[in-house]
Amino acid sequence: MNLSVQLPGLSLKNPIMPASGCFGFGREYSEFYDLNVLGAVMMKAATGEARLGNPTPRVAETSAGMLNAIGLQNPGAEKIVQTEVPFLRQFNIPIIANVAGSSIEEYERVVTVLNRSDDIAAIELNISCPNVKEGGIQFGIDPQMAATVTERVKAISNVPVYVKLSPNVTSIVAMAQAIERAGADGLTMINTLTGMQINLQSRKPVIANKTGGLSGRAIKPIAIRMIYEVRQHVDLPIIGMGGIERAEDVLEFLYAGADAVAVGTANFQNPLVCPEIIEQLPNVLKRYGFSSVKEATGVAHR
Amino acid sequence: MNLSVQLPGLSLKNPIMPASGCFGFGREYSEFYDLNVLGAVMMKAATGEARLGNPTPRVAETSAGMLNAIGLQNPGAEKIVQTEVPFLRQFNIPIIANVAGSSIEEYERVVTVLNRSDDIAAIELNISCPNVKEGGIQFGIDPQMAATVTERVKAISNVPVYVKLSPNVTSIVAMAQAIERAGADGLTMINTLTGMQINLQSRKPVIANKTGGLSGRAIKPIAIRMIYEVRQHVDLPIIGMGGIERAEDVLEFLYAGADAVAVGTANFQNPLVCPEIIEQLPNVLKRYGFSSVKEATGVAHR
Amino acid sequence: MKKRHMMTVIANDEVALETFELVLHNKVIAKEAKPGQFLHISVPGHTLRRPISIADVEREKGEVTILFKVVGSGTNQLATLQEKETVDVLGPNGSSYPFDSLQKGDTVLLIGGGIGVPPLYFLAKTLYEKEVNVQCILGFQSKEYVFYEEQFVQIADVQIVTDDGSYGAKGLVTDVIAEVAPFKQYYSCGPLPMLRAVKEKLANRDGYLSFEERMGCGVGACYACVIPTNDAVGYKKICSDGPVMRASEVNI
Amino acid sequence: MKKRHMMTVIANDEVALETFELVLHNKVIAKEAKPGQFLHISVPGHTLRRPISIADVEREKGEVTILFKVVGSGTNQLATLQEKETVDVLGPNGSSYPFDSLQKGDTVLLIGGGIGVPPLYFLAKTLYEKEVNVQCILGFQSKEYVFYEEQFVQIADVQIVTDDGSYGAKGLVTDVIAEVAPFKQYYSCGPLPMLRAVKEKLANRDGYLSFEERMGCGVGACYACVIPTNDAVGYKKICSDGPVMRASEVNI
Ligand SMILES: Cc1cc2nc3c(=O)[nH]c(=O)nc-3n(C[C@H](O)[C@H](O)[C@H](O)COP(=O)(O)OP(=O)(O)OC[C@H]3O[C@@H](n4cnc5c(N)ncnc54)[C@H](O)[C@@H]3O)c2cc1C
Ligand SMILES: Cc1cc2nc3c(=O)[nH]c(=O)nc-3n(C[C@H](O)[C@H](O)[C@H](O)COP(=O)(O)OP(=O)(O)OC[C@H]3O[C@@H](n4cnc5c(N)ncnc54)[C@H](O)[C@@H]3O)c2cc1C
Ligand SMILES: Cc1cc2nc3c(=O)[nH]c(=O)nc-3n(C[C@H](O)[C@H](O)[C@H](O)COP(=O)(O)O)c2cc1C
Ligand SMILES: Cc1cc2nc3c(=O)[nH]c(=O)nc-3n(C[C@H](O)[C@H](O)[C@H](O)COP(=O)(O)O)c2cc1C
Ligand code: FES
Ligand code: FES
Repeated sequence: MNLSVQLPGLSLKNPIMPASGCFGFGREYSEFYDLNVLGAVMMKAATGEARLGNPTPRVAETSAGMLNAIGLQNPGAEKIVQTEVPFLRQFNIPIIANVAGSSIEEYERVVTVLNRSDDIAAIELNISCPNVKEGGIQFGIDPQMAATVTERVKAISNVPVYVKLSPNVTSIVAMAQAIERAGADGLTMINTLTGMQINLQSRKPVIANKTGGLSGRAIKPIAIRMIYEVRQHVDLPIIGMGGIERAEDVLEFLYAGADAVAVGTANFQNPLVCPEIIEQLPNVLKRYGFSSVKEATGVAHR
Repeated sequence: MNLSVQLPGLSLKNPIMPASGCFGFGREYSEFYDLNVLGAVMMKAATGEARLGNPTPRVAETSAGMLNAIGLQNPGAEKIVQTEVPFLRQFNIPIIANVAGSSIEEYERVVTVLNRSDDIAAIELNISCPNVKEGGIQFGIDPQMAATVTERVKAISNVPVYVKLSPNVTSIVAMAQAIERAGADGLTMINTLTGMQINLQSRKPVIANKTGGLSGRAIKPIAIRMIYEVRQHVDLPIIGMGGIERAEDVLEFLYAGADAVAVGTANFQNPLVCPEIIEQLPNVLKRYGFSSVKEATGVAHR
Repeated sequence: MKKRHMMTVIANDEVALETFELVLHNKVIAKEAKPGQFLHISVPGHTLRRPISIADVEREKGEVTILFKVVGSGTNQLATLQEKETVDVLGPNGSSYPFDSLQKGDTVLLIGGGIGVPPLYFLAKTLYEKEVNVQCILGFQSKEYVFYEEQFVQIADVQIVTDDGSYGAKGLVTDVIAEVAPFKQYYSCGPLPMLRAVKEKLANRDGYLSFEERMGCGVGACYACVIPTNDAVGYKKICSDGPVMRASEVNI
Repeated sequence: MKKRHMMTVIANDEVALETFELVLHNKVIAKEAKPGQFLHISVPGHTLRRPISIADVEREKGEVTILFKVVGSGTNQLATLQEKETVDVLGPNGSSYPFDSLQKGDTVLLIGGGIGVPPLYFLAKTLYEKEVNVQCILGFQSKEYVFYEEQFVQIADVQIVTDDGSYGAKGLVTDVIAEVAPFKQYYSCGPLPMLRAVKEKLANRDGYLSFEERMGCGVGACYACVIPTNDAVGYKKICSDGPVMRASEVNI
């Protein structure tokens, strides 16, 4: 069974990788399994400077999902390149750096720092984090601004740039098309849907930031729909995510048009979810009549 | 315990009503309980002419939710006024007519027909059904078009007009504000989120229409967030919906800013869900320190 | 008033490959059920109920039997039910196979495919008690999937066909229709392609078909389960007007 | 490598109002667990695991005891666990109460509030075995919520306070701190306002606090559970750096 997938900058031995923000910089999960089994790894968001993120509580559980408002807490791009990338380099897997910021200049600053490392295979441009108030969200919901930040980052990045789409938009296709025209190498989708939970006792939102991003199984139908729609109008490769828990889910994402997938929230319930999916994927592909990942990609469009 | 709520055109003895499309015209559920216990009833969408709707399958189950693409099947406004409204009139509850269409003219035509009945307490303007392809969806995602159809319907309707918001938009507040300015009497929210499920065996979307609207518990955090946001910027009364299953859920919607609520998908699992919620609501209100529904409304904003 | 019923599991056995026979206790349903009707079964953790036909009743004992094939997460969960556990159901729902026009000594044909066979057993048993002669053609994928043959042979003439010929004749139910004795009426239940073939083959005969469709409410309120009809309205609801429809009225 | 552990339920009993004592079997965890650490427990049908402190271990028997209060749907479900059922856990997770510096004959103070009491029992027992003198102040809402008093009195000097005075002294744990014998170190676990009050009251003393926060991963990867600290980094993670922290290092 051929699980390999070739994408711009990413030679994946299988299409499974942990999603950004749900896997830190890999250290914790490397205590559960050898990260070498992964197709790639998506690091937690990097910003220009260290950020302390939002006040707590930062997470809440919902039906078949969860809300989070971490607020991009991270040690800053410099520190990540100095201490986290070297840790991940020991594994023989492509490292994808998730880049966030509050201004185009900050995005550029982060990419400039990341450029200094030879160990980053691709950039995931996070224009869609709904939990940062300073304006980061604006990039993700306006096609023109998304295009501008994509162009500026593309102009300086040493490695291919994947842009991460927010589902909190009226037209996901318009966003994807603007980003394609701006020269992106790929798309990753979807980020979380903005939601809220209110505690009946305290009478306040559970999450200190009030709103948080909804992830997990609950959002899978929305992710599938958006990937399906984008695949019909855009030629860029897509790394799909949103509620994946099992190898069968991976297949559904491939059918919809994803070339590879990322697993986020499911890591919390099962730290071994990625290696388990990788192990089961060949059987599931075979059961449904495929002899490679590539064969299953986009079949729902045929 | 005072459960009553007064809204434009609607004198509700309690804030619970079945949501449009999940309760037909009440006949089926009237075999399970006396509809008199309800706060009100929202009828299935009415269009200018009879519609046969979409091909089947029309529903799919998802994690903590479901997709539907019924496609506005209904016998047409005339028939509804002639045969369904008279049936519902026997109960002593306000009847809310859900109005859909593919053009402004069709919306007007439906309202003109409804005007002939004295038994309709309010109109719910369904500009947000994601399953009609002819353009109906356009009204729900563009503030200007939403405002136009609201104005035109307001101009001719004999009864207050509540506009039903689609969650498939970048800014729910912009939509609500445009509709408020256009003279609507209230808002109902949220309609379903567009989603898709793909059958691994057939390699095709499960729903014949390909996409369907996601409803049920999965979407509750999105509904709560949107109601909370709209409540901060708009003064219109809100009838909230999206994943309500229990009296505790009702309280969360009230906290977020809803004045009353509607129960949709939950009727399918439990035909008695509305009377059960109505029965439990006083205890739940009391447990959290309230002596009326009104007191609980909007408390998360205080 | 209709209500949600709690049914208690009496037995749950695998009677053929991936096929379970679940016997449930509830006096009201056992008393009211008619052949062709279904139960709309709640499966914990699932948004939608599962429609499953009633395969048999023991009215005195208050027992209702259903037979289901494990095809997904809902039926998978039903397969794990243990004696004494309870199941939340709506029902009996829907229309039934009409047979009031039949007399003692009349002959009928029942044509069932796979998991469409169960409601026909309830019908066969009912007709047998009316002393109507029942001929059955029952189609299955293969030998391992055959169930209830013994039960049927006690009350009917039975011909079994399998897709792969591993049991009975090889072929489709429609391949052997020509061989049956003259009959007054036919009744069928099975996958849509089979029903289409049956309807075509018996185009000039009076018969009833029972349909499957994905359901929302299961009681007629949501319009999920419509089927095109030849009348002025243009559709019927499988859950409430059906699942049993006269072959001539549907447009399939 | 770390792994998911399956633990088998040995017993599950309500030991005080809404408070359950769940005894689980797993040799690895029983062997490795240190006082202050927690189990991150999977509850079927829930997206997130529930962190619950280890309250006791019987290393030889391979038994691990946790005590939890039913406050929501997860703990409600845990309360229904029956003997022989299995529970999927990660653990033992997090930091533990340090006590290597303590000598036989030293005296310490343990201050627990409500559902913060359980980890202190494991600590008290461990220190008792080291022949350290343990004084405990344990606070509960009211009499019905008091648990493990008998267990504590066998190994420690215990003072119980309740919010309403229905058992022990009326008041807060901090109200009675002044009355205890001199101690070398203190250890506390309970709701944040209590920990704040304890830290303030014992500002000039060396002590350790154990914190609660809503968790995502429970292993240090998601940054859900941070707490501000006074060092250059500015935060620590409660699930992996904590839950036990030196009182002086946190900024609460
Ligand atoms: C009137 C009627 C009578 C039926 N009688 C029987 C019976 O006696 N024995 C039996 O084994 N099966 C019967 N079926 C089919 C049975 O309902 C499905 O096999 C079952 O719902 C599958 O559920 P699942 O969760 O295992 O499968 P999944 O594929 O996981 O189900 C997902 C969703 O699709 C629906 N679904 C999937 N397949 C079907 C189907 N064929 N028909 C309707 N809904 C479907 C499910 O109800 C659920 O909502 C009947 C269906 C209908 C409409
Ligand atoms: C390190 C640590 C040790 C703990 N030890 C114990 C213990 O020994 N005994 C005990 O009864 N409780 C303990 N708790 C609290 C316990 O985790 C919560 O009471 C429990 O998670 C509530 O789950 P629920 O589903 O019943 O409540 P819900 O309110 O329905 O839970 C909803 C979500 O909020 C989280 N949550 C709710 N309350 C808390 C809380 N106080 N702390 C952390 N997360 C919370 C839940 O984990 C879940 O993700 C501990 C918490 C932490 C962080
Ligand atoms: C706790 C948490 C933190 C996240 N942090 C980030 C982040 O830093 N950058 C980012 O692009 N996405 C972040 N995400 C979004 C995920 O990468 C992913 O797009 C989303 O959760 C949907 O996938 P899932 O349903 O598998 O979790 C985060 C998600 C969660 C749950
Ligand atoms: C089967 C089905 C049919 C629906 N039909 C309509 C409709 O005709 N008009 C409308 O405004 N909303 C319709 N809706 C949307 C519901 O009224 C409601 O807004 C939505 O389902 C969210 O609420 P819930 O999660 O409680 O179902 C339909 C929903 C379902 C599930
Ligand atoms: S399933 Fe709702 S009308 Fe048939
Ligand atoms: S819960 Fe994820 S870092 Fe602590």
